[in-house]
Amino acid sequence: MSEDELYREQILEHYKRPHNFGELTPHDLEAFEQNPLCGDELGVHIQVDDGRIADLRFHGHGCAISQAAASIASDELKGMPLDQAGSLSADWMIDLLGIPISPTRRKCALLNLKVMRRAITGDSGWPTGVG
Amino acid sequence: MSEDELYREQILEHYKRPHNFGELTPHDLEAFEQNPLCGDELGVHIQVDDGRIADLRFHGHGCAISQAAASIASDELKGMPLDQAGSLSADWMIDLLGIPISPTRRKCALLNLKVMRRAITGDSGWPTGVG
Amino acid sequence: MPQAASTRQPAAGLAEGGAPASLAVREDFPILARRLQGRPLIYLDSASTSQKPAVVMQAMDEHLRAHNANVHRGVYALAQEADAAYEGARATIAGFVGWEPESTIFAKNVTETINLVAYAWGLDNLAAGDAVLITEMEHHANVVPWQQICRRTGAELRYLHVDERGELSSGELAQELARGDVKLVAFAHVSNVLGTINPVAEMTATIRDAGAISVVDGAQAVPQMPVDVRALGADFYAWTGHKALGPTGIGVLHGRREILESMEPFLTGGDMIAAVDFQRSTWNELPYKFEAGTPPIAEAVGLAAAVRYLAGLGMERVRAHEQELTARMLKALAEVEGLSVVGPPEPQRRGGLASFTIEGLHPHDIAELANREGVCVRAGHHCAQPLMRRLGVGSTARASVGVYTEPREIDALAAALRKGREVFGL
Amino acid sequence: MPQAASTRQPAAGLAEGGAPASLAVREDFPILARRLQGRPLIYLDSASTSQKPAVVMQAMDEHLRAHNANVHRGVYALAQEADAAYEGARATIAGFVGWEPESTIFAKNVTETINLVAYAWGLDNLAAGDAVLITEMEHHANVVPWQQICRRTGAELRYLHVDERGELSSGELAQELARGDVKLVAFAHVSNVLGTINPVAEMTATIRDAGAISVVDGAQAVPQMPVDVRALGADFYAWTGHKALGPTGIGVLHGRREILESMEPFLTGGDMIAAVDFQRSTWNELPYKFEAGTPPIAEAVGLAAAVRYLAGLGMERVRAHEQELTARMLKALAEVEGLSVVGPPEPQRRGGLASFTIEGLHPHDIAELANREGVCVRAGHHCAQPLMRRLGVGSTARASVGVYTEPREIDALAAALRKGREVFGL
Ligand SMILES: Cc1ncc(COP(=O)(O)O)c(C=O)c1O
Ligand SMILES: Cc1ncc(COP(=O)(O)O)c(C=O)c1O
Repeated sequence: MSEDELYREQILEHYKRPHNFGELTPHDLEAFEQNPLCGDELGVHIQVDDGRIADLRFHGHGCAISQAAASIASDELKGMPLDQAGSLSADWMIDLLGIPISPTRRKCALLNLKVMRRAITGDSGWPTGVG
Repeated sequence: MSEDELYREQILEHYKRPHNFGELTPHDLEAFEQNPLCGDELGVHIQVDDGRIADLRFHGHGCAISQAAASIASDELKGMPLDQAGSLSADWMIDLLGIPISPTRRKCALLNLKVMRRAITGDSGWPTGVG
Repeated sequence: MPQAASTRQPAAGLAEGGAPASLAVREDFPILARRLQGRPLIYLDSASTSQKPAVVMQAMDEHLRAHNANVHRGVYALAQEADAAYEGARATIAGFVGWEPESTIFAKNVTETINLVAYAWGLDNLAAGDAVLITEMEHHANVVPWQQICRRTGAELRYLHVDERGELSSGELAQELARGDVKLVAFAHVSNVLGTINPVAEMTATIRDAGAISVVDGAQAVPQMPVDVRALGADFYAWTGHKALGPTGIGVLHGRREILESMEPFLTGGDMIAAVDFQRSTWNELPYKFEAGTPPIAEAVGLAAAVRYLAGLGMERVRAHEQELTARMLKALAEVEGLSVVGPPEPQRRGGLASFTIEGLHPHDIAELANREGVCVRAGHHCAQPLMRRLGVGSTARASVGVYTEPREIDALAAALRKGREVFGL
Repeated sequence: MPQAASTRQPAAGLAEGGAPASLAVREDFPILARRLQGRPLIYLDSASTSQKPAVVMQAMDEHLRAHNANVHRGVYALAQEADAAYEGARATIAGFVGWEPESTIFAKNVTETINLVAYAWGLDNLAAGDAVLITEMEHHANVVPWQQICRRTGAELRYLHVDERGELSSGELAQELARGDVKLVAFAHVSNVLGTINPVAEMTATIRDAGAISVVDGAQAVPQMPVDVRALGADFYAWTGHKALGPTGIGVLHGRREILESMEPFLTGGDMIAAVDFQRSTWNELPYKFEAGTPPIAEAVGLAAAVRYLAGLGMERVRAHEQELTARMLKALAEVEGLSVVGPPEPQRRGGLASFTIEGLHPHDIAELANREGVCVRAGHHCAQPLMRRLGVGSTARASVGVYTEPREIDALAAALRKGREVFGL
């Protein structure tokens, strides 16, 4: 792959200045996950209003892929019905990122989805399709 | 090796009609050993008189090599000072047998020495040189 | 990348009955071209360890020469190739016996896998008042771990008896379970001494109905007959690579996911953790939770090549071949004077082996005398001392066949035994 | 029979200081001829697993093609060849680190060997009121087994601290021992993250004087420096084949005979017993008592070829080479902007690796960016999460060298890191 495919401008932009990062007090839902392969950590705080995600914040540390994925996803998640957000697929996330992801980096790209899911449904497994 | 080297007449003779096989009641010393590789078992009863082996009997079951070795050795052991009998070397036994012994069959050939040693000295290790 | 599967479909030689008496695969096994003491190698000890087809050595060699890296942690391309090779091997091996990769665990041999269940399930689920039930025909690998865990936990170890045909009785299993204290039953799919094929599906159903866990030792079954772990209904099914045409250094455990998830890990260390803090750790998902440290990577790749080779032959054909040879062996042995075979008389009720004794010839001497004719047979207790005691023998000789065994090799065994009797003047 | 040792004595390239900057052995390692994504492979992940010289694959291949049989039980000639190969390998491997074969035990990896000591020694010798002492720089393989055994026995797990140089303090070891409750101390010979070489002989003497047992994890030491287990004075010394140019599937434990003899076995089953009765068993002599089931036979043969190869190079030369490269690496990395290396600054106080972070570049991205230039480095917690916590980082990137590493590969790493910073606009 050529250099700019994976680390293209938009990804690096989100990595350096992530959207919706930080904490939310008070919040209605929260979860925290680690990627066992690298020790990266991501947490989420969610405020719920009328069955929808009214606001959310991610926190933690990770690589460009996991941070950019969380940042990009966060823009989409605001306003989304909870049940929809809780069942988003791996493909949804990968498509949204729009970059080629190797098998090893898939877990980075999907870490935020895993955290989201755990916050909403209590399910701590990887989103299906994580391989 | 040619056939009759290992299973020569004398070996088969001792195997079929072993000397000093059976039990001795009463006896002064006794021991019992198994060859962990094949489950063969050999026991010995010894009567002691004035620091010497006055009489002894082997019992148990085993292959031609282990039985013949016990039989041949038993003739030599009678009358031997206990301390000498307890420290006989592997080479002594192999020489006495007078046949070529492969590494695997060495434990068969030396089983009777191991039992003897345990009866006399309490040592249950294989005679040195067993490899 | 793993070697491509052998697509070769060897023609089967047809024996009298139309069954494949030879699978005509000898040239796939380099060792069979060897001569020992000037005689061709006649290898009748496959139940102890199988010989390996060249595709297995090639797959391992190719892996180590071109794709070697550690697994599960590398970002770089070479590490991703190693991951793909190792996890691809797991999928192939699990699929070969109809199980899912996620609950297929690699260990170093089948012995380790049974220890895994004994320690990791047993330490937390057994206590005084409980019982573990095994059978008199078990290999030490399926005896001693249960003795030890019963000692540590205070549970009782009981045995199902072997009848004079060398078989278990389903009535006795039901009776034992009816006592209400049995928490786990462990037994062999195929006995490595008697050859007996146990009715696994029937037994696991009875065990499950009684609320107990079943552990099946498939070491002798997977190499020689079609095995569908799901259809067999076992909670744990274990086997070993080196008997199934694969390399040493790898064993396989298939486990029911819910049970594996409920268990504490066994070996701990790298790769099997989710997070390690100073005082406590959490565990990785299945199957990794049970694979501590660097796994047998090249060995998994080699075993995958072996099962692809077996699948290429077709396990139905392999079974037919072994049954045909077993029939021939039972017949040939019966004609040797003073010889008695243990285990069921019907070839279709047994795996490809025969254990026997000869009046006046100790098994060690039988093996030595056979070796003079180039015939490799095993002598001893075959790691089944409780069974030897039950059979009232110290040891037996055992001849066992593999996919590469030819009818003439059976005949050579019988001839060697006759000659051996003569040496001993019998 | 095992392959003959490589007698080739490669000429060493001479670096500025006269030290062997290259051992000129690249052509012995087939994988190094590979190109990945059009670029030559620059393998800087030897601390994770080493690449293998062709003699290792050849030895395994040759063993499986010509001498394969199960060990320890066969009367026939082929089985005796297998025995000789396996026990010959044990003697070679034990001799390589100056230990005796009888108390040199093979397992599947170093992780299993530490679990062996933790379970088999720990279950019977630890209780509430006792303490196990490890260090903050341990690999999970030398952390989690002690957590688990302390949980099961009620013993306390304590840590020796790592100072800002990445080293232990001998004062703290003495203090901890003076508390009188420490029964066992486990620590790495060489840290897989910091590179720190611990003063093993001094530490084991202190530990022995305090009446405690020492367990040394030599996984990173044996591949890269002369190791004399007797001189080091450890009660247990463990290492792993795949990092020492050998195959996967084999680990080695050297233990003090009296302690091994006093212990219950760990894994139980075939080969490790003296006699098995229905309810109890007795154990075989050392080392077999601790080797249950079919051992990693071909793997032992492969590892013996690996250590013969290393011995042929000369471990003093190997150490000089790695030190030279480490010096070069520390210098080259220091010149990359925003980069910090962890561990002792002096090359002579460390093994052949450097773990580092770069401001604004996550280690995963460092590894990904290096991979684009064909450079293989590892990123993550390196199975040392407690240490990561202590260092206050989530993860690091790590570059590590082997006997085949060339100075130009170090330079390629530095160039790749500079290029990576540019990609990220740093
Ligand atoms: C210091 C140290 N100890 C233990 C291990 C574990 O080795 P293995 O995975 O071969 O058991 C490693 C390597 O991963 C290591 O670097
Ligand atoms: C029925 C059975 N179970 C277990 C084993 C032990 O296998 P391994 O030595 O590979 O652990 C064997 C073979 O020796 C066997 O025949």
